[in-house]
Amino acid sequence: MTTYLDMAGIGKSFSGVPVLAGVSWSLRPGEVHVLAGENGAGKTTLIKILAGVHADYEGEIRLAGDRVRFRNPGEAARCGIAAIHQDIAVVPSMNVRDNIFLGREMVGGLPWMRFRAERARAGDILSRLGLDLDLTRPLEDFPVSVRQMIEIAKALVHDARIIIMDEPTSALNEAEAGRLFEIIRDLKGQGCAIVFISHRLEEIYRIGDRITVLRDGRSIRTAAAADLGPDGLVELMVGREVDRHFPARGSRPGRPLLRAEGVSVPDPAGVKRWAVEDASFDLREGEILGVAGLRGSGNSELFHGLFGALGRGVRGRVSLDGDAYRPVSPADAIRRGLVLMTNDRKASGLVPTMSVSRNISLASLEAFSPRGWIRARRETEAARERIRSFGIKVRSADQDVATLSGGNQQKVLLARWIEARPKVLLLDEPTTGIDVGAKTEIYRLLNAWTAARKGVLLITSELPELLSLSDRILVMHRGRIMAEFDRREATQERVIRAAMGKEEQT
Amino acid sequence: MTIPTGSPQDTSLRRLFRSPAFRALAALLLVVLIGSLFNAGGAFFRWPTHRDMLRHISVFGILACGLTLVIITSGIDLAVGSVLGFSAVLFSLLSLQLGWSAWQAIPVCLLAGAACGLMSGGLVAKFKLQPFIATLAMMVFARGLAKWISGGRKVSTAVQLADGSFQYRDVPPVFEAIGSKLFGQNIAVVTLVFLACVLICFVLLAKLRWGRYLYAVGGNEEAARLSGVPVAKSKLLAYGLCGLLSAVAGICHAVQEQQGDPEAGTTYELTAIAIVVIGGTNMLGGKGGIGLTLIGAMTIGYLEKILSLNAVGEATRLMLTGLIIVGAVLFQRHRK
Amino acid sequence: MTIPTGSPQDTSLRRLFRSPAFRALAALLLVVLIGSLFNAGGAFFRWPTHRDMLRHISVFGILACGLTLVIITSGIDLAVGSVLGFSAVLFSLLSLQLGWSAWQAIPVCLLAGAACGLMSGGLVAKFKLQPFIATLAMMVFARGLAKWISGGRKVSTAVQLADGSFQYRDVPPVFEAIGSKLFGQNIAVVTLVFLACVLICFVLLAKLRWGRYLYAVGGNEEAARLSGVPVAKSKLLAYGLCGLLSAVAGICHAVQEQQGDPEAGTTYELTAIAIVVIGGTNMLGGKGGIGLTLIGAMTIGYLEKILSLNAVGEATRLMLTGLIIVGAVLFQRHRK
Amino acid sequence: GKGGEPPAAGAPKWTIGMSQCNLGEPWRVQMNQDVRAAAERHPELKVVYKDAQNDSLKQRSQIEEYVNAGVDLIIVSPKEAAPLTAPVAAAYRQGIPVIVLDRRVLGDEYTSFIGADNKKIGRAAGRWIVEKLGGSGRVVELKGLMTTTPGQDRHSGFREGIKDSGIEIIFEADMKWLEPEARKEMESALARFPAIDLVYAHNDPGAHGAYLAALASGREKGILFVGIDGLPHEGQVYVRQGILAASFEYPTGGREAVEAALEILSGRTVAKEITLLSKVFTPDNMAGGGELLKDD
Ligand SMILES: Nc1ncnc2c1ncn2[C@@H]1O[C@H](COP(=O)(O)OP(=O)(O)OP(=O)(O)O)[C@@H](O)[C@H]1O
Ligand SMILES: Nc1ncnc2c1ncn2[C@@H]1O[C@H](COP(=O)(O)OP(=O)(O)OP(=O)(O)O)[C@@H](O)[C@H]1O
Ligand SMILES: [Mg+2]
Ligand SMILES: [Mg+2]
Repeated sequence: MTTYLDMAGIGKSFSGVPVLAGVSWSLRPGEVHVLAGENGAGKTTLIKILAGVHADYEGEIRLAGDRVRFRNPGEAARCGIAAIHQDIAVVPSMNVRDNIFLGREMVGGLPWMRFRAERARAGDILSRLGLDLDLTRPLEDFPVSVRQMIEIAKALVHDARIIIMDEPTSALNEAEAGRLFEIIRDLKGQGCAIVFISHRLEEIYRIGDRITVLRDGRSIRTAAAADLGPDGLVELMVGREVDRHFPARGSRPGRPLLRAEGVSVPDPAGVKRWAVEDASFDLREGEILGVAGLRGSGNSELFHGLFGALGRGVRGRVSLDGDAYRPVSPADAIRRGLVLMTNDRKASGLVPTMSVSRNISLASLEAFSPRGWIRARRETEAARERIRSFGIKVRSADQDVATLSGGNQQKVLLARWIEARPKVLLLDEPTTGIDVGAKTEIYRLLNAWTAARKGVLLITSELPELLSLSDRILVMHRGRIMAEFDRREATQERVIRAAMGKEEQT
Repeated sequence: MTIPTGSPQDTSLRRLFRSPAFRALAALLLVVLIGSLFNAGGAFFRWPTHRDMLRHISVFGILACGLTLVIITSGIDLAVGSVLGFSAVLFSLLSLQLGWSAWQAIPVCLLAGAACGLMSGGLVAKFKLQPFIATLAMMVFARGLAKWISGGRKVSTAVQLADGSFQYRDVPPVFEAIGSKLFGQNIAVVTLVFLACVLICFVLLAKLRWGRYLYAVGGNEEAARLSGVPVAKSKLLAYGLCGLLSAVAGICHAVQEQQGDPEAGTTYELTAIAIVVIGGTNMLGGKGGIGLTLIGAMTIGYLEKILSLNAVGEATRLMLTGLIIVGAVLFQRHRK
Repeated sequence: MTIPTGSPQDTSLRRLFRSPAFRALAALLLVVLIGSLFNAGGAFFRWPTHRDMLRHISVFGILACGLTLVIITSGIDLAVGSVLGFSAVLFSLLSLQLGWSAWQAIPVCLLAGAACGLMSGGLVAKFKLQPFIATLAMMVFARGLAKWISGGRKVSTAVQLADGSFQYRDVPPVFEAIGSKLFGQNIAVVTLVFLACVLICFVLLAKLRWGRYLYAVGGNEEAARLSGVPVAKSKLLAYGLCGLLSAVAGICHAVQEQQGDPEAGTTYELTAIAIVVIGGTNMLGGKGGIGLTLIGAMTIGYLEKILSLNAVGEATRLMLTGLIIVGAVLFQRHRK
Repeated sequence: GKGGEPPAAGAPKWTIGMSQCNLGEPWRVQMNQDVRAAAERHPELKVVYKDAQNDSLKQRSQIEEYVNAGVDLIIVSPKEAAPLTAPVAAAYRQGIPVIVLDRRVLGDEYTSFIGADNKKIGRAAGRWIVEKLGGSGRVVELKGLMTTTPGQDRHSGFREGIKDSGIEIIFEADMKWLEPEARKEMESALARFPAIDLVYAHNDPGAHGAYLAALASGREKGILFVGIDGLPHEGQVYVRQGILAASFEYPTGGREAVEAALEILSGRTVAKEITLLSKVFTPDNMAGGGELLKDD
């Protein structure tokens, strides 16, 4: 079968450090080609070369037979290559419509922009994605999931022959991901080739036709998805056998750590309404309590509210480890052993101007600076230790965190919050963009913490993860807790139904 | 599954109240209110007062228009003041002393200004210099140019001859024309020029693709680049236009002073930036608009006018200015 | 894993070359090189030249130290110049005319300066005003204060009596002390004050927890807040210290002129910011350091010195300044 | 006063609008002081002060404001000749007498000009220096802002004064009227020239800055310092303290302006051109309050 795109002998290095070497692969029209590999394997770098982001690289790219070398994303786009980037490339200060058409504005004879046409087009693309947004609201008003959807919408306005999707589902929940896959099938139907990157194996096998495996910047093998089973794939990626089953949790929940009664949280977007209303639950020692919810469920607001990130506006009674607790500020929460890992590592997680070690120590600086003086050695020691235990792929502890791969950045954040030695962890999508091997590592860590009597509140849009990790599951809808399931009675169907606000049918 | 866009309480009215334009207007109203309280025996209520305020603020307003474009790309241009000086001198030199016609002199000055802007723009866009330092250098350089071509003296209708004696040329019509007032002396021509500049920038920012690029670059440069926005070109456009508008301001300045002063425009950049920011455009870029700048210009203009009408003493005037600026900005902050 | 951590090409040496400090030094070296080429008949090679350069730049350097702190939090303080003027006048008033002892006058001035800084800091941290506009207001306000307490005249040893006649006080010892030179006339005391300020800021930024907070706030304010960093307090610290250091600069300025000039420090903020930026600290915040500012101060200092040594004419001097600044910054950019 | 100004105590007969181009310079602060002092002695006068902050356009609108407010007389100390010519003429045509202080306007549509002659003072300074140095010597000239007429005149006048004498200008620099700048430039001069006889600065702060530089390098003894302006709390102090060898007064004309104003308002005519005499202050004549420059 004829290939539409060939990349041969691709090599790339950043300031002397090789990241890709001799990568070769090809893309056929109408196929979904999966790029698989560990965090830091070079997937993003590779597709960035294809998308014209990195202009200096070795090797050659052939598009429909003739050599091309893109100097900037604009050129790639003009050759029919659209990309959904891993760290979402939207402009938060701009409104939804302008973001969708950025770089592809609809203009008339004069260079006037045709707003009405754009509005109409945006309207039906968003409805294809099952979104109903106020097109004039700036994107910063919306959660990361909405931004992710907009990033997808941007790729759809191009009439592209090749669409690159770098972890497009990492911030999406099942329903939204499902809708994306339908769209992908339509695109295939139109003979459009899709490059798909994901760390979710079930997705890979759900839509992937062929798989190319990258390891340490080299293309290890390309095979039809059918010929390469999950276990084989993971072994190729990691280079060793990996047990992908969720480690068994032997948890005996103890006394309540965090108890919430009638907690209401104001909407962060400034609109006068409760994003969470009258939520009551308790989290016990050594327990993982899952909080399911679709977008707009306000589960993240619940976390923000409890953490004090939304200030003093939170109503209701909360008690933390026995004594009364009133959310006031993150600083206070952290001091009292309650930490939040948000689902938006770029906007509210990393400090991009700082090194890896300083990002790790940020939330626990007081421990490293008795009487205000920072003990630099102790700090780097601790950072190195975390880098080792989380298997973070860095050149040195004082490398700029911005130059890490997405998954590795995610691990840095986890390390930060563990370094803070909390009693209760609020984790919002902790495993976003983390590779299979590392995920199981993190599951083990979660078990270790709960075994150490810590409590975990967990949001994850990967239902299997949620079901198998959580001891109990709360399901939220439109800011209210709809249902609570024990781990034995919880099933995907029941959770989804509740999340969509439907009553249990008996 | 979708959730309804915006919630019931989020009516268009309350959104209007929260809109930047409305806040900026609130600040302006506050200042006007102060003016009608301290109206210097009714002087504040006579039209000439407002006409002169508009005339006086126009030059700064034109600079502010250019700066708005640059600031939206999250840049800054400190050179506007000295580019103003440079083109004021150049224009006077050409039209007063070399006797060029306006239709030759004006385009040349505009080009010269645009060139200055493009130079700083190039340093920012191509060589990735920080806007502050690049335009600071241009600020010093352009001032030097102004002094160099003028020989360090004001260029006026008084032309010094070889023997040191002075010969007085008469002022060319274009000076009268732009320097004059229209509609029965009721509005200064420079004010109309200012409004024209506002209109042009408005079209660019609100209606044209390149305007959207400026916002994108300022809002998230990397994202803009990944979306195929010509980042470098957009920056060049912003700085180039800013230089060009500075030249326009320079010409307006020269025709009003009827001479080209190489020191003209010193510290104007501060006032111009203040106008942009008090209007509500954000120095971090990606947000704001030219309408805000228009309002900001009037706010600052009335502020100065009121203090000067009431002949407030130097020290007091400065302190009041500081306080009122803060007051005005706080006032717009707390509009809810 | 086949990619060796820290591969051969990435030696500590090439990392040194890429370090900001090294780049800043490169720029400085370039300027010094120019100096030794145009050495004004060997004058550039005599120590007094360098001593005087250091003396002259010290006041600006002290301002730059404070600004470095603020800029690292991704803020800006335009008020440093007029706070300098205010405290210069205040100090002269207290010690020259009211005859306070240095140990009363100095603390009072420092407090006054810090208060000014805290005020702008409060507007930025608590009321969320844009740093530019908040400190612009403070800049105007402080200048007004300076003129108010001084009555618009220089405060010198000549005290005007009721009848308009003058009475002359003699200069108190503290003026001699700070105004003088040490180590056999080889280094000015103000220079030592400057170095002391550098040292203090270095300790804060490099060794103390609060210094780290400043970087975090500048790097990603929201992330810092969610990591328990006291954002508001950190900003207050930065602006407060900046004000305090401006007061230090003001005192140094007063003792050197042996008078308090209410106009003192006008436009100094520009030079000070230029020092910070040419050193390599980024206006966007989160990156930079006080060592860079020290180097930047010397770069600017030598630049001015060389031009003045060679008695370059005003126009040429300005144009050269612009060109050399760009040259120096480009030079550090392209160090690879 | 009609219109513009807030009502004043003792209901004065006439309101005078005074527009000062810039209160940044001590000399201009002094001018306002002199006007105020003189006006206080005449209760029938009320003076309103405005400061144009060194901006001709602003000063222009101030004149317009005074006209709109209908003051009885305008005293203006213009920043620039050209830009203020039109508004001054407009006021004059409307029958509002205008006294132009210190700097001129073009043409003759104003009531009276009062000012001293910078060129003349510069020349006098030059002659004085030639005499003082016995015909020859090495001189440093620290110039004021050379884009301003005072700077240009004090320069050219000085050069005429020292013409065909043995005086040699070994170093000249623009110190923009600012003391710190003057000190910086003087440091450079000191670094370059082992022997300097005299420093001629275009204003007293400049001379003082130069003195401080010399003092710092222990060379103040061998050098004479000459400045211009001779303000009571500035130049005169420096002379009295023996810092300056001479300071040439540049009179503000504040008092003279008020006197002329009274003449005009009470219907008498005054000369179109009133040139102020200026003094030179030296340590010897300080006691006698300086001596008038002999007219040439
Ligand atoms: N700008 C940069 N400077 C230096 N190194 C970089 C830069 N960008 C990426 N790298 C390095 O290149 C390697 C590959 O990064 P890349 O983002 O391609 O990995 P990835 O396969 O996308 O990982 P993930 O699955 O976590 O996204 C990583 O080791 C990363 O540290
Ligand atoms: N589809 C939507 N349309 C309009 N506003 C929305 C939408 N989705 C979320 N929002 C707004 O975004 C804010 C946060 O909502 P949400 O609780 O879903 O954030 P989140 O939990 O971080 O999202 P996610 O669960 O995808 O991470 C709320 O103010 C909500 O009104
Ligand atoms: Mg990636
Ligand atoms: Mg959520």
